[in-house]
Amino acid sequence: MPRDKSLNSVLVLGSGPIIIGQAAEFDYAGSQACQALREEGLRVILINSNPATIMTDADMADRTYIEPLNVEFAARVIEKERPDGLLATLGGQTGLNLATQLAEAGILEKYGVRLLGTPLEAIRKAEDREEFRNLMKQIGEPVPESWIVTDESQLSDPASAGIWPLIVRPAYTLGGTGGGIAYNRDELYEIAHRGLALSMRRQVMIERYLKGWKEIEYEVMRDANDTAITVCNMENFDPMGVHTGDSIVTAPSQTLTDREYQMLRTASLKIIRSLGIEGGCNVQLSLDPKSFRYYIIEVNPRVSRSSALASKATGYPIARVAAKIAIGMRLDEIENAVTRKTLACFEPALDYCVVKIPRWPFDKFVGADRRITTQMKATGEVMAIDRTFEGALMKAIRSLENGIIGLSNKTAHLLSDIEIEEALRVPADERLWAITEAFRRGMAVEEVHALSDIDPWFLNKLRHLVDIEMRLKSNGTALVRLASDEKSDDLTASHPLAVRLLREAKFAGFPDVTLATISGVPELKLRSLRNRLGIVPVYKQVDTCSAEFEAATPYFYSCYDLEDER
Amino acid sequence: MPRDKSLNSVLVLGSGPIIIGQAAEFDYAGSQACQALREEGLRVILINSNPATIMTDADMADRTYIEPLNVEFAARVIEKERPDGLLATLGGQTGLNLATQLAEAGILEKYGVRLLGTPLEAIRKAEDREEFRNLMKQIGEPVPESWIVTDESQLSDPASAGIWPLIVRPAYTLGGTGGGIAYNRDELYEIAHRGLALSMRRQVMIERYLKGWKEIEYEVMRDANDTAITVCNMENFDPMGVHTGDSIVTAPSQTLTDREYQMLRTASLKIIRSLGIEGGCNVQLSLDPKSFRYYIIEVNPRVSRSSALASKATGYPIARVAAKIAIGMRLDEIENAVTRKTLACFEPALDYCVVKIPRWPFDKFVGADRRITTQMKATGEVMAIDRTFEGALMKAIRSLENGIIGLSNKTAHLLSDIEIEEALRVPADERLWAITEAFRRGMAVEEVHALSDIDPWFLNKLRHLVDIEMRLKSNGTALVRLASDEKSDDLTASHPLAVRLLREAKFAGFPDVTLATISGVPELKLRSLRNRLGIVPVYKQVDTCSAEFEAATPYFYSCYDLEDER
Amino acid sequence: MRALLVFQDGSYYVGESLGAIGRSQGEIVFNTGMTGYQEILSDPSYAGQIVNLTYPLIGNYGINDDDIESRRIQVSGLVVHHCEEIPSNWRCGYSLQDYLAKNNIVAIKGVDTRAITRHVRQKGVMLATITSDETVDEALARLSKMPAYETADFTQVVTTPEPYLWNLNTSAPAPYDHKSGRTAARRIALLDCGVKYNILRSLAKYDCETVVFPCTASHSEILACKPDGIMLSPGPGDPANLHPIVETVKHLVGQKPILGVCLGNQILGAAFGSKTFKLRFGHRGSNHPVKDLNTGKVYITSQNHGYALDPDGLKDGMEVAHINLNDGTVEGLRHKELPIISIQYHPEASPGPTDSAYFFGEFMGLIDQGG
Amino acid sequence: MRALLVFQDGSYYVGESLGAIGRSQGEIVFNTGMTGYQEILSDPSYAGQIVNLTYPLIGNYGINDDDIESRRIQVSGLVVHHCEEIPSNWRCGYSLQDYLAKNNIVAIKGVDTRAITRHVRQKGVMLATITSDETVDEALARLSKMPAYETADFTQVVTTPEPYLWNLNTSAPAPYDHKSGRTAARRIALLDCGVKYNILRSLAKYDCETVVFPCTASHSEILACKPDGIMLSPGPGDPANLHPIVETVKHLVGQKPILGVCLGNQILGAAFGSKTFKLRFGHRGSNHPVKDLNTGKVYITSQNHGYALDPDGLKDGMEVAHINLNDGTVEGLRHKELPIISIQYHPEASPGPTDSAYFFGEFMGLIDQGG
Repeated sequence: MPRDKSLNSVLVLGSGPIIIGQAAEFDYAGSQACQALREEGLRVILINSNPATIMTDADMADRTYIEPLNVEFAARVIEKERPDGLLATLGGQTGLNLATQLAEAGILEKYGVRLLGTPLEAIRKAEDREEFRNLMKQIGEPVPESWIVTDESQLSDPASAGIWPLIVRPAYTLGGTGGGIAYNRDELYEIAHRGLALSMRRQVMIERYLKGWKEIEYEVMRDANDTAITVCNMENFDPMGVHTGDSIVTAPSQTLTDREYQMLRTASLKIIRSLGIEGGCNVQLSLDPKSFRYYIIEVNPRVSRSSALASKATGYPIARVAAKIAIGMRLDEIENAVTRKTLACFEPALDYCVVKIPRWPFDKFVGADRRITTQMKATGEVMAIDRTFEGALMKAIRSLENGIIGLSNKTAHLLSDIEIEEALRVPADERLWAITEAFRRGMAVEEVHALSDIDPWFLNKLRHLVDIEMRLKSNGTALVRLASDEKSDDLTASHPLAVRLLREAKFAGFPDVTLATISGVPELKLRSLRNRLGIVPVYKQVDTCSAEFEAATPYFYSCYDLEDER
Repeated sequence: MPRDKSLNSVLVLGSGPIIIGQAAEFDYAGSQACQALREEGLRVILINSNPATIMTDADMADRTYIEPLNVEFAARVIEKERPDGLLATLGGQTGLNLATQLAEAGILEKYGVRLLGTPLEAIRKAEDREEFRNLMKQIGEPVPESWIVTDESQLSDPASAGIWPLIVRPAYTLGGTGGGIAYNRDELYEIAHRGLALSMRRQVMIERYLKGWKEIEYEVMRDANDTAITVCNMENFDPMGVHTGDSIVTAPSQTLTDREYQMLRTASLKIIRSLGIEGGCNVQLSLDPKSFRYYIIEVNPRVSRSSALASKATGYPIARVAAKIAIGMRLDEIENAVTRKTLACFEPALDYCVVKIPRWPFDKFVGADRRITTQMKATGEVMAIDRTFEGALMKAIRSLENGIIGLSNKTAHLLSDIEIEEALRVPADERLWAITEAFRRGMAVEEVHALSDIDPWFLNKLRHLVDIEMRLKSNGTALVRLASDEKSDDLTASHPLAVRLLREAKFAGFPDVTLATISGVPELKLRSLRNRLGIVPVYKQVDTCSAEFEAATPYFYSCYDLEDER
Repeated sequence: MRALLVFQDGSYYVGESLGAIGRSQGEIVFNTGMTGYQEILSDPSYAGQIVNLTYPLIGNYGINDDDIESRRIQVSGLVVHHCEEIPSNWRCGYSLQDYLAKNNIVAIKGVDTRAITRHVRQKGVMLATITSDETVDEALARLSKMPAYETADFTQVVTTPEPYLWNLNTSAPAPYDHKSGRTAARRIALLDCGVKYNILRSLAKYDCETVVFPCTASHSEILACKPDGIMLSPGPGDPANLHPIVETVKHLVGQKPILGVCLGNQILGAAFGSKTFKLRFGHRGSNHPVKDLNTGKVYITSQNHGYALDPDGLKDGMEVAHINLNDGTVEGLRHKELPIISIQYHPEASPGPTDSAYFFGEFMGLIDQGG
Repeated sequence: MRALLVFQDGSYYVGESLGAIGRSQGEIVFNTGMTGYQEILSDPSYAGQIVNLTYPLIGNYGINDDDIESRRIQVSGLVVHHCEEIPSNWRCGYSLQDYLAKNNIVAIKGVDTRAITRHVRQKGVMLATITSDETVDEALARLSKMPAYETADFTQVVTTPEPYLWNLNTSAPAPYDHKSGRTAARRIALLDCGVKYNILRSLAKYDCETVVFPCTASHSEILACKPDGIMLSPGPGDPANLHPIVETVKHLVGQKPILGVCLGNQILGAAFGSKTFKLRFGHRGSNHPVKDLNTGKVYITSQNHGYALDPDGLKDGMEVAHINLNDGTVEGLRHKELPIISIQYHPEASPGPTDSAYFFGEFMGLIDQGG
């Protein structure tokens, strides 16, 4: 179905000021939406209060209102502009809340404004804890068991459910103090007793504690014709317990078999369908690393920070497509903006590995608690793409611009063995470098896994990097000899092991400056050696389709591989 | 001179991850630049590592590289793409640093890449403390006197300079501890003695302390033909000592006479000329509130966060114009994108008042130090526009989306009188509401000024708002009577004072919800009363020229005034 | 150990030997799925082919005992960018390289799989070889003597030698005794041109027992098992070589409800007058959009085929029911009157999306209506 | 107290009385400068005009004793959006409303100054009145009897009654004794059609003493002071009314280096054969870009004029040297041979940017070369 011809003008809600947990991704999404709607001939009216965005640029919308994002101001704009539709699912929580309030206040009805995209009902269902749990039960998708307890007598329910461990969280305490993890009935009663006493409203929440479970996300899209696709899945390096915005994340998932991948994909599509979402949606799932059991953790019934990451990781313009869906277009009527030959109705196939690392503001908030938990603390993030996880990770680290260029930060080597163990156990911003330090000190992957619950696959990759580092250190002389060999016609033949080590290090993303420091070969000499050996990077295209089709959009990353595509 | 025809392709450097003090403004600036360059027929190549931005959208540049922003990766891209020019002044400090490193590493020379826009020499001059001080001395622009002292014997220089107070800062201490303000010779020796002992390198920096001086900024632009203009000036609500990114800011300046305004404008233009900047530049000046004395505090030789604010405050697209200047165009050859009839070579005339308020992350960093000082802590900002300062301020507060909708936050009323005084004296994120609370408790403007050094003009505006609040409180009955008067033909005639108060409150930006709470008139009734009285907002256009010319770009704000422009 | 991947057209790639040492040859194709290498390896439709996997990190989760789609590894060879030596997954039994070595599959790693994909995209599929003991010229000489992929009938290679039974109680082929009674609500007779076990598992979930017949079975042998429905399986090779099977199917038409999948779709098409043509580089992956022309709905499908039906020749009431949104090729047929449906893609998934599993349900509907 | 601003075309705006109670009338114009209201009030070129200030917050820094540009408030009336009652500035002597009241200026506040600006932009400047004791109709009737702005010669109103002297030592007019000796390096004779003090201050900074002559002074009176250069000041009104002054200037041409500013530019133009025409809404503000045709450089200038020179009639070696980038009108002249230069904008700024202060330096150069 082509776009709804009864729509002539659309009000787009911006996302307001940038706060922790909500950065430029909504600016990105909103701007893409404005462009997508105008492309379809619609008149776009925009409200936003943030000056430091491209969205409030004068030529982004047909009319821009610099106003607070609240009911009073939005109602006025609606009264004046009489838009036919309202697009609220691209401005983050701010836009969504405002749309809900406008509907509840009767403004949308009064002025005949249709909420485009996902219906409010769906948003409410996704966001209200109880409604969401009920819906999941209806469609047979599991949510972690949980109880709200206001009296010790009610503890028999969770105690007898046979679910261990349980996490106990007192409600309404300052900073969430007084909770804990109960591994058995006695501990449950003890912690809950303490928690009830601490809670200002004598209330504790008890929930299955998914310790060490994998955290997986799916970015899904659906149109009004019920066609639904997944744009991208992502796997968190950090297991459950760390907000996905504070996690190191890979796309696509790395440790899931096809069966696990498809099981969670199917669940995600079932959810987007059951909610009736028209547009984009983010589903967060938790998967037992030891069985097929999984739980639905959270659903964001809108374009989110993860969607922005998924868009850039795959080349698939989620916000753009979501905007077109919102005006009635179907996925199979929207062009794939990258290939320009296929349609938006497909699932991107990646032939590279994406690593995202969050950027935290602890350099500015020196005294702040650097532990990362379920409330996001990062201000920004970097993404890197490579043909290997190691390469992408090393590039992402260098992109952080925080002075760390590789496997060592400034503090991990100063920690005692006991402190290292603690740093592995308690997630904080620089855990990555505690892990590399642990491997340097000879800790086994199993030991690090036992402390951190991080999947051994990721840990093996880190240990591989540390292995290379250590081999480089012990082969300094060999590398100097190699770099100084001016006579040999065939360096690979005369120094096979040294060349192989150098190649391995570059493929794994070791920067020349690090290689130089470790090996003692000056950086410039190292570079010319690499050129002689042909160990030079090439560029590959991000094309949404693993080269199956020719792509029109030139979006590149570097890697150490054979063919340069430009 | 039209754009340099020898340029065919330009490499644009993005700004990397979002960190505190560097939000989406560089995404905005960089995207504008990409568009501006492509508009002129140039091929744009982009490097950035941040997925959560519109800049890394596939259709922003002709080629996008998702890579770390460092010499190694940029050099590779340069080697492959062979751009004719490099634009680095729109990606914040990241882009600027990288350009400098590329030049120093000889990469630009090797591949014949011209650094477009501001020469590196100018950047170095602006950023190197000593070079900058020397240049300012050469051109006769004052910088605050300062000394670096490594031995107590050197204290005689600052002691005998007759400048008081002096701020003493020990170098290389953790968190800057051990400094202080010296009001006389004895205090100087005492603090410096302590500071030298605390400094790891036995070094203290002593500088004229500009306590209570006004902080004023000018956004200036210059082209290669030496035509230079100021796009906007801004005045900080918070006097010297608070980072401008953490200050409440108004545009244009409010308390400067034309003579002061022009004096600082002339100084700013002199500086941009002396540095030889080609593009945008931000000059921060400090003005004695009691004389014509001023000091140059800092120069950002590039588009900055302030530039983004200035762009949105004036409608003048600084980044776009800076990009065009960088490729050789002159200010009088670039179209004014707002009027589309005049040129970029003019100075915007505002006929409204802009208020920016920073958005801090203290809701997420509960334990963090909420004092705001010279190191920026805000993550985002909101901007509001109105025909009065009061209206703009009240709108900006509502845009913060932090639960505060007017003159009261959640804590100020709980503070003791002594704590209020402290909250006025020590700048922190919610000082604004400590001020309104102080006025509620009967503090005089002079007293608040004495504690806070905030200009009485701003304080009087806040007191005006509190006055209205108090009058509303004591006129609840009258307002209820007015709202319930269904018979009167002419409400203004029968309730002249109540109507005037209501009008004054709305003009000053009081939200209906606040009026309802204070007066006891239900919000809906109040709204219908306003409609009967014709106290309804209108929309006015931001047009860069105070209505002197017709504007093509529809960029609006609401206000309580006569004419609606749409 | 150094290994070479040499193409018929003379291009070659240098990598490292993976799995068994030696030589393998076949038609080189690529698959763009990001997961499912184990299922791909054991998919009979890849018989005679060297599969190049576009996702660069392969072997991450190792190999397990469950996700196997036939009785052996079916691909001729495998090409990967990186093979993970230390897999991580709770079901993992062995690493990919051990599995390949144990099963004597000659594979190659450390090559630019994206470059290979682009080459195949541009030049089309062709014969290639993986070799660890030849020069390029030697390998080319050997390739030049190899018969073309189209000349072989791979269904004969992959089909079951004897009929067997699969029901809910089995997770592997069970002996079929034509005298034994039914164990499920429906009995399906499946003509095995290269069936994947997940088809049998899927049918079992719909309360069907399946009798799997060799592709050489006659229509009377098949009908003798008194099936409620007949299924034509996927399989490898050029459909044009399968004249006898087409003839068998012609005899089955009108007898029972028929479901054709993949090669089964093409065989049905042939039985109704259509011809097939070779695609330049086929459809192999987990992300192909297919539109149901009846409902307008689009499904993301798992695909693996190198040939497509030419819809022009279709006759006797057969019509196109599904098309591929990428290239418009035929993806499914439906008979206007008879209970015959078929799709070119994989309702059994494994690997790939399970969106089309409903298609088995449609077949059940036809059976239950007709029966 | 309620006040009205009534336009000749019948449109009107309701506001509050500001300054004196009563009535004021004149041609309504707008100024877009964001600072400088005190300088504007005392600029003689606004004689006969009601000035609408587009910046909405006026009076913020009050009024001081220094930033005054002539011996009295010159505007007929003032229109502001908001007038700050509690100004804040270290030099502030009194608030704007007190200053207006004390000086008996009838002004209005609380009106939509942007709407007024838009009205003037669209309809052009016209007569208007501020009144606090009439109905709209009464005010309109009174306006209809008022003579048009063009009919009055405001230079006669604003010019100095007697010659006076200004040098570095004075910050106000000092008595001029034609016998007294020079006190500075150069002596400038200035024909006062409505000079701003900052012109005199600026000249003094260039080591000039200035003898300011009434605009009725004859060329011989002027030359009698033995000036090194002659300056033609800015001033109010329609240049077409100033025939006698133009004649005086014709006699001065060739005698001494001449600098014309604003009205002085137009008078010079008239002396060289050009005519003036009225601009729809003039140039008044601090942000007008002017291009020096010789150097290509652009300057941001302070402007205040309602008429422009028609360059077509220019003769006898006079040529256009500067143009306005917004509308292309003439912004300056230069004689090809004689030391005569003039600009339509304000090198003395006050209010506005000081970018053009260099122009006084150019004049000094002409004087020093010629003398």
